[in-house]
Amino acid sequence: MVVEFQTNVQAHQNGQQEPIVNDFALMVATKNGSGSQTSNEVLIRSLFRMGIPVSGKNLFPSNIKGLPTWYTIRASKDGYIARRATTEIAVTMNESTAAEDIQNLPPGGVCIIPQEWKWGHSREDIVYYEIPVKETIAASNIPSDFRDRIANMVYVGVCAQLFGIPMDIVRQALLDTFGGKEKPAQMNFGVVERAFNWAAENLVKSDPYRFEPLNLTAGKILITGNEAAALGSLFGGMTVAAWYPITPSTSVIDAVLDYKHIRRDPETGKETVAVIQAEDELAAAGMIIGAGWAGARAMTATSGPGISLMAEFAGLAYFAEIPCVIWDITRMGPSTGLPTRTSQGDLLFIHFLSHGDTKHVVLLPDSVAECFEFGWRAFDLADQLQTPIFVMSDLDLGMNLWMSEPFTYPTEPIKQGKTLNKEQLEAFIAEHGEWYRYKDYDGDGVAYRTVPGTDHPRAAYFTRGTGHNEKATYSERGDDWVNNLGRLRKKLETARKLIPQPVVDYDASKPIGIISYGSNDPAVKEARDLLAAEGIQTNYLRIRALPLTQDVIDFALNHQRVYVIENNFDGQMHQILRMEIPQDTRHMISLALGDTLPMTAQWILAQITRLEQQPVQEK
Amino acid sequence: MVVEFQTNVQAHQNGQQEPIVNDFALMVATKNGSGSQTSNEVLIRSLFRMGIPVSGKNLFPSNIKGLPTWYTIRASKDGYIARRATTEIAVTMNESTAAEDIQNLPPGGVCIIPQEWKWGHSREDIVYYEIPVKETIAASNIPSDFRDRIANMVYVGVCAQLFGIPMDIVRQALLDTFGGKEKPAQMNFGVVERAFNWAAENLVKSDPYRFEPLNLTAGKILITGNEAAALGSLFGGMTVAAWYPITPSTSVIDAVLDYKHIRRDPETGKETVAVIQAEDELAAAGMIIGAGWAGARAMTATSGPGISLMAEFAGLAYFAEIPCVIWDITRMGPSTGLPTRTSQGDLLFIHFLSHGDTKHVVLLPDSVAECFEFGWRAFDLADQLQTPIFVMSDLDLGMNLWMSEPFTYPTEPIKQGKTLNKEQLEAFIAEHGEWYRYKDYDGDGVAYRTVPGTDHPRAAYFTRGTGHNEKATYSERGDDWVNNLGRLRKKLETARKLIPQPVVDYDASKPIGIISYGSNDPAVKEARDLLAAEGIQTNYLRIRALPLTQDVIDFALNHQRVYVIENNFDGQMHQILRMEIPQDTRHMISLALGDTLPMTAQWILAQITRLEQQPVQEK
Amino acid sequence: MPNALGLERTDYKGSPSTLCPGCGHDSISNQIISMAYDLNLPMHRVIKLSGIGCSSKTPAYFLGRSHAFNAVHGRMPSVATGATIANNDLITIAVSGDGDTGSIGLGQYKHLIRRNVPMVYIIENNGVYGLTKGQFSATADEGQKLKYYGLNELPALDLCLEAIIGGATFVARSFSGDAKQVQTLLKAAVSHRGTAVLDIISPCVTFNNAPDSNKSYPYGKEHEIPLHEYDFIPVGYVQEREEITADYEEGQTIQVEMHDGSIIRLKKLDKGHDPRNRHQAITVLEEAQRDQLFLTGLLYYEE
Amino acid sequence: MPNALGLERTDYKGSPSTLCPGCGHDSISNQIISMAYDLNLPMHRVIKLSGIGCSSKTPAYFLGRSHAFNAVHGRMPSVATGATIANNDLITIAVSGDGDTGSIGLGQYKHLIRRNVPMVYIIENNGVYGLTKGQFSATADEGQKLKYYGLNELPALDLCLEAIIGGATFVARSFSGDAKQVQTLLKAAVSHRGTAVLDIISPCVTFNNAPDSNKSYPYGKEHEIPLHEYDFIPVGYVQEREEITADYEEGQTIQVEMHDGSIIRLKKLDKGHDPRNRHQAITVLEEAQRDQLFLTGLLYYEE
Ligand SMILES: Cc1ncc(C[n+]2csc(CCOP(=O)(O)OP(=O)(O)O)c2C)c(N)n1
Ligand SMILES: Cc1ncc(C[n+]2csc(CCOP(=O)(O)OP(=O)(O)O)c2C)c(N)n1
Ligand code: SF4
Ligand code: SF4
Ligand SMILES: [Mg+2]
Ligand SMILES: [Mg+2]
Repeated sequence: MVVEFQTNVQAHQNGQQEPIVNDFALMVATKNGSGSQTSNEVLIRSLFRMGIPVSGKNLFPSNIKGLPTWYTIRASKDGYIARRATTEIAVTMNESTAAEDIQNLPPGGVCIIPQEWKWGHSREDIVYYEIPVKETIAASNIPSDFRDRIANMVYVGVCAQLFGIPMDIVRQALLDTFGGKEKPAQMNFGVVERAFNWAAENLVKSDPYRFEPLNLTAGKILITGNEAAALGSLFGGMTVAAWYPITPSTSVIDAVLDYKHIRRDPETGKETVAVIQAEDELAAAGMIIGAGWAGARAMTATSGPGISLMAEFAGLAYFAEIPCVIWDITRMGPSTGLPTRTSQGDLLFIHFLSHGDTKHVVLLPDSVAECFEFGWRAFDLADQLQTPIFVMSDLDLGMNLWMSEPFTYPTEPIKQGKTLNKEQLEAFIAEHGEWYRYKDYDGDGVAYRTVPGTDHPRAAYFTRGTGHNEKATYSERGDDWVNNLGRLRKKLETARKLIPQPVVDYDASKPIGIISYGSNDPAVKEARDLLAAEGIQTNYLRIRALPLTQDVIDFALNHQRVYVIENNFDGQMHQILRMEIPQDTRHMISLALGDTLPMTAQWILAQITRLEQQPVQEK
Repeated sequence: MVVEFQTNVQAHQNGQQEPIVNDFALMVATKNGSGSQTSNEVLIRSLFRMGIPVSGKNLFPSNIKGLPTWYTIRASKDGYIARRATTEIAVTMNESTAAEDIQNLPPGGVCIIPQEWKWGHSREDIVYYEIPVKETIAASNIPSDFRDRIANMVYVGVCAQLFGIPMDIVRQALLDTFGGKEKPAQMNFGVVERAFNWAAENLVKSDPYRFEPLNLTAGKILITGNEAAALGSLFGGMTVAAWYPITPSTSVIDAVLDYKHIRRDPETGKETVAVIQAEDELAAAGMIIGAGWAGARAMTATSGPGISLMAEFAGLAYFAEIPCVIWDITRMGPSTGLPTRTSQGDLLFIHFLSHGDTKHVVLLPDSVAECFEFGWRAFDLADQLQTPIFVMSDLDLGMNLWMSEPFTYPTEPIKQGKTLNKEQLEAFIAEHGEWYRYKDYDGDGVAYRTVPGTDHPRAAYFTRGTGHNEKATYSERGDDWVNNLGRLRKKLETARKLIPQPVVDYDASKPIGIISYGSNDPAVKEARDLLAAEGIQTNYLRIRALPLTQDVIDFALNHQRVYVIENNFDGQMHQILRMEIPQDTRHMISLALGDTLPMTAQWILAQITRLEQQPVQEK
Repeated sequence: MPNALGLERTDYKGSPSTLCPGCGHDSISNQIISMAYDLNLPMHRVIKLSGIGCSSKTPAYFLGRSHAFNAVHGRMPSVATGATIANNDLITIAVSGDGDTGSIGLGQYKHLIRRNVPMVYIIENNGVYGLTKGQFSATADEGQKLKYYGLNELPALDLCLEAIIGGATFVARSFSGDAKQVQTLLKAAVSHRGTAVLDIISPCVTFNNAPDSNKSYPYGKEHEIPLHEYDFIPVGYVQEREEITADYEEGQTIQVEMHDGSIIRLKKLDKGHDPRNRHQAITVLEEAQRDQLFLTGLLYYEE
Repeated sequence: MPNALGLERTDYKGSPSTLCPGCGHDSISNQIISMAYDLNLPMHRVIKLSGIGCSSKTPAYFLGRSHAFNAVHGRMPSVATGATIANNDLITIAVSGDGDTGSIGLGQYKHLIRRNVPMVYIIENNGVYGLTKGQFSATADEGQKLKYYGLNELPALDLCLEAIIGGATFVARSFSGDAKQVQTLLKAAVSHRGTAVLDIISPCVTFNNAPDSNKSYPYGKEHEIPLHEYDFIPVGYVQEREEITADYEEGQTIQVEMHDGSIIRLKKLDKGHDPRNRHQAITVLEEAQRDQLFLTGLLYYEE
């Protein structure tokens, strides 16, 4: 952090106001239920329209109205979109947290606060702007019902004036936000403009922060990971989604409901996607397993507690070899934990989910683009491997707005895997003189399946979670059991080849490696630049799926020192790496944050510089 | 195996019949539902009464009547009680498996088979005795209703004659088996005696196998692990048991029902132990958590599928810090798997049970004696650590009869842990000026709790699975979260000190170490003798609980080669060891059986000799 | 004689049963076979789903050419829901037990019914957990005694009443030994468009053994007495039994003796009962509950 | 004025509520406070248990000196069962929601009732999942529409009817805004020896918002029209609301307008109803279901 704020601090200290342009963060503190999300979205969309790389983080409570909420908007001319621990500007609209919010401002920071609070200027080293929220609303003649819900537009106008967002841009952003609806956009804009003008007349700009147009967002989109996941699933041919509401996964299914019309049957115009709200997560899991068994592409989305409830069914799908897709939008656990805080804490549990010898494939998207890609790819993998595929996203990736290149739609045709229709079954039997459901004909551990409805006298087989032989008949014979588990292990080896391979940036000359995964990516990338600036050169491998592949292990071994960066408390990926690497791994250090917030470059920077200075020992 | 049967084989080959005394195994093949378990128990109890170390393994199907069942009885003058892969004597009472049963006999083996089948003598190298089962029953005049259920007594009589079990001993054993009831014992004995005499007159003993009285069982008891667990729990002061039936754990609760009278209130004579049959395992877990929270010592017993269903509640108990005890009598999984076959396959899953950052204490009893000891100790640990304690036994240990020294009853008073009653709370507040439920006053990560009903205005606190601070109030603050999880980690360190420490047999001169746990112990011990005979000296460490302690890690590092022996498919303890050992562990080799049957010394012997011959590489 | 699809009745069989001789469940499997044969069901369009239990094993014993899914204990309704919704061309036959449906599965059972997903849902109801050797299930009669588990002090759940209250559109009860009635109801159920609940009393010949049951039959008791003092049952011993059958008329009430001498009373609904009247269905079931008898027949349906 | 234990009513309070202003749940918490104060309940002997949901948060808002356990979603009944059985000296107050009890928790709810474990079991029933922002629960009215989740095509579960059929020994229904009635019923429930079910209709002022609900109130609709075209709701915006109250006589039927203009109809049972008559209780509940109104009062109990 020191590193990063020197400039501002100096700027402030020697009184000279050399401007800070498109490289600072603004935080809005409100109470939830006040609808501030809309105002914040307008601000984000405005900057996005100005061509400034931007990212937003919504820190909201597990509650419906009245508890503290913080929304951080970061503008970065360098295109950094990770969370930043410190924000230079605080719009404090929540009296109960104002004191602490102001305390957290760095020297040279800015505080925008309602006049009516008559808040004392407790700090010398920051700039205060007091704004007339109530007045402005009262003045703008809008129906009383709407005054309350529109109040937050005041700070939008003030910020626009202070930091330089053109009014026409805000107008556009308002229309974006209200889906083109003129009337509400108009009503809100009225308030924004009034505040904008008030600020022009009454405020003396005395801070260095400025937004200026760039063209770095052209052609890009702003979307949440959960929407991307839903779209990806629909493009992947999903026809059944079963779910039970749980934060932060609910918006995945909300998006499926919003977009499922794109899958209407062109001829009949009939819906082809069934969305079932189950009575709980056990039922949701059972439903997608039933659907997957019957030949549909079926998905559920949940979070930690739901994953725990799906444990028994996960084992059934694994052992009976039924394709289906389970999204875990992780939140902070154990137990109910913090439903509105982010974490990567389910990794280890998912990988080994269910009793007995089980090991699952887990995909780890790092961005909204990968949420989309893994959305459809997961179904291909599920069919190719005839097993449940888990996709672990998280609250930060899933619920926040992210800037992204437009999604590249699947070009390859859907991969059905080894599913035999009537004719194929006929041909198969002709060739092999037999067809046994669980026999490994190809030596890859994946057998051939049929689905119900296949009009062939020999198509049927008996699916069960109990011990079975190649012919899918019940067997208590030890040799049958061992043979079957041996094949499942082989299948896992096949999985290592099919799953998304790690993304590696490697240069033999660099002695330090960073391993990470998922939504940590932006923070890691930014941290690498900061480290480089400090003279610490690093390689980087991003794991995109479990089970681990050889490349990961080689990378871990080919460095003097490796930092495994993740956002849980126990360093779960670090533990999995240890499991899979028999060699000495004392040089592989776990950097596990797990402080309920998204990963930051500053934290990584601080950790690694510290550890690189002192002689390394086991953490 | 080679090793072991040479003697018999030679004996047979050079035709000379040097007797084999008290060192062979007998297998009875029947259909389940025929009641043969009683006859087999009579045989075992007879040998036990003769003073011969004996062990029995019941291999039964997941079915009620008509499917193959095998019961093996091993007599060992050297006191080996592990399962033996091969049995010299086969009593084949199940026509559908007879062919295979006979095939599996070693050269020099014995086959006892019903006359009426007119079974051909397919093998030259074994001895056949054909016995008149139907006739014998018909001849002995007993009511028709009883003929069928008594038929199996015929082979008891024949075996007694052939291998030398005195009739008065059988009589006693019958009384033991029928709990002293004269009439049924009498009726059965009639048949046994008749068969005994028939064999004397009609069979020519032409095999070398003999039982002869010893005095190696004096003062010992015969009991199953599940009964021992129930007794231990009752001695541990359990007052609430909630359960849902599932093989092979059902007999734990059956035994609680049988023995709970020993806990009747001496004054009132009232029952003090409540046993609730829940509607499923989720409910069973919820009930013991509620009971533990309210101050009772509460336990449930289940198996794999039940553990999966308890995942969410396990996380709640862990995070809300509620003492309770969960027995997992493991069976073969994944999924429903093989409910009547043994395995140690739940280890990894239990250790990390539930989403988020969780890690549980798991006790690993190796014998009926430890089932009893851990039965009560688990409650002390649960109270001392305020966390759920898992005890992982298995089908083999739980459901088979084991010979054991009489149990040593807990001498220390019950350890309540840091539970404050009214007076103690008063004193505590007097001393500290406060009492916060989740504050770490002692630096061991364990806080002080109160239970409902404590008549003190400040005794109450709010228990939740959501994020909380030291005062047990809801908190979404990152620092509160990190602080709390940090304490839970510290608690785990405290656990390492309190849990049962490993049993080690170490001699610095030996380059090879064996690590194992649970019911593998008898096989490992026998294997070490066999290995020693082969000139392979080994050290042995038996893990008795998770999390792992430093001793285990040191042991693993202090050998040229370490074999981790366990009865699951994936080598789960080996994986856990890897996780906890950062150093090079390529010398630590996983020997994971997982073939649905109990561990044998022969398998260990074969694996280790093979690996010690060839240059070792990663398995 | 081949049916319209040119299939013999034997073509509709499955693999040989491994249940106890005389188990009521096997009789039900036989009726499913006959129903499918009579109705010319195309087996490739039929799916068979079940939970875990002796009853749930039975899909292996009928319609060998249909896909089957033996899922997990008590949660089959969700699996059946998913499969049926995935391909609405399928004919779904779900088989469960009273433990599977009434104890662990009660929640899923009720929600399945609420969704009214089209399928035949058969409960093979014996009041005990057969496969785990005879614990009480949620449908065990209050006051019943079992050799090992003693007295049941909890009221029995009536799964038909539960279904009707929960919004079921087809609810019937029968007795496994009443081939004719089971047949008829199965055929009606298959043609119903919605969840068709069939609660079939199906005695467990092995574990429903209550020699001193408070409902036991005088004669039964007496003729046991002489041998009583000898009486012993070897561990795990299961006696060979004859299937219990019952053939009786509409409106008639009969007493059926169980193998342990205890009895149950069955009353067959007659023309007087209008199955489209929800209120009447509820009322007669309540009365039957009070009179400790089982009403058999089509209790309720809604087009 | 201190009660017999020398405690003021304020001593029976908990921490301040964090629910939406006007939420029916808060009214219920207030009645629990008054009840405990009036009956001189010793707080150290009271335990409060709940699942997960807005409703399940409320134990934090009353009886601050009693031990409380906010367990997991839908499985609180088992936790309450264990705690109550562990120490039968305790007075158990269980609070749940319609999703917590009727959706995920239906199985445990029914089995709790079957065991008749002594406790007051309160369902704060708003027909939606409040805490997860307004999905339909299993008690949502058939045909109801919600802004986001559209039309509910499934029949509503009647948790009182479910309780009675399941063997409950005390079943009552009320409305959160009817302080007097909630009071009376709470007091009766606490003194009942067995599971006392209180299903309290408790409107969600935030998510039970169906401007075009098919049950909506003419007047309500009209006076909305003028602003309709402007109408917008910022993401996550929650309007300040007044608590909805209802004071009416036995036998009377009233219409209560919800904040979104839709209405519900309440009918208060009168002397004519004999709560010891199980059959009558079932019948009146069925009729009420047909007439789309909620019967309030003590529906059924059994000494
Ligand atoms: C999760 C889980 N818990 C427990 C079991 C053990 N189990 C198998 S079948 C069964 C009860 C079966 O009873 P029911 O459904 O009535 O079938 P029945 O055998 O009586 O026909 C139980 C408890 C299991 N298989 N899975
Ligand atoms: C296992 C699990 N699944 C889902 C959730 C998410 N969740 C929290 S509360 C809730 C519904 C609450 O609805 P209700 O019980 O009616 O309470 P209300 O908020 O309406 O008062 C859900 C689905 C959870 N906490 N746990
Ligand atoms: S145990 Fe009972 S239910 Fe199971 S097969 Fe035997 S008779 Fe049937
Ligand atoms: S969302 Fe609804 S139920 Fe939750 S607190 Fe607000 S009004 Fe009450
Ligand atoms: Mg049953
Ligand atoms: Mg609700």
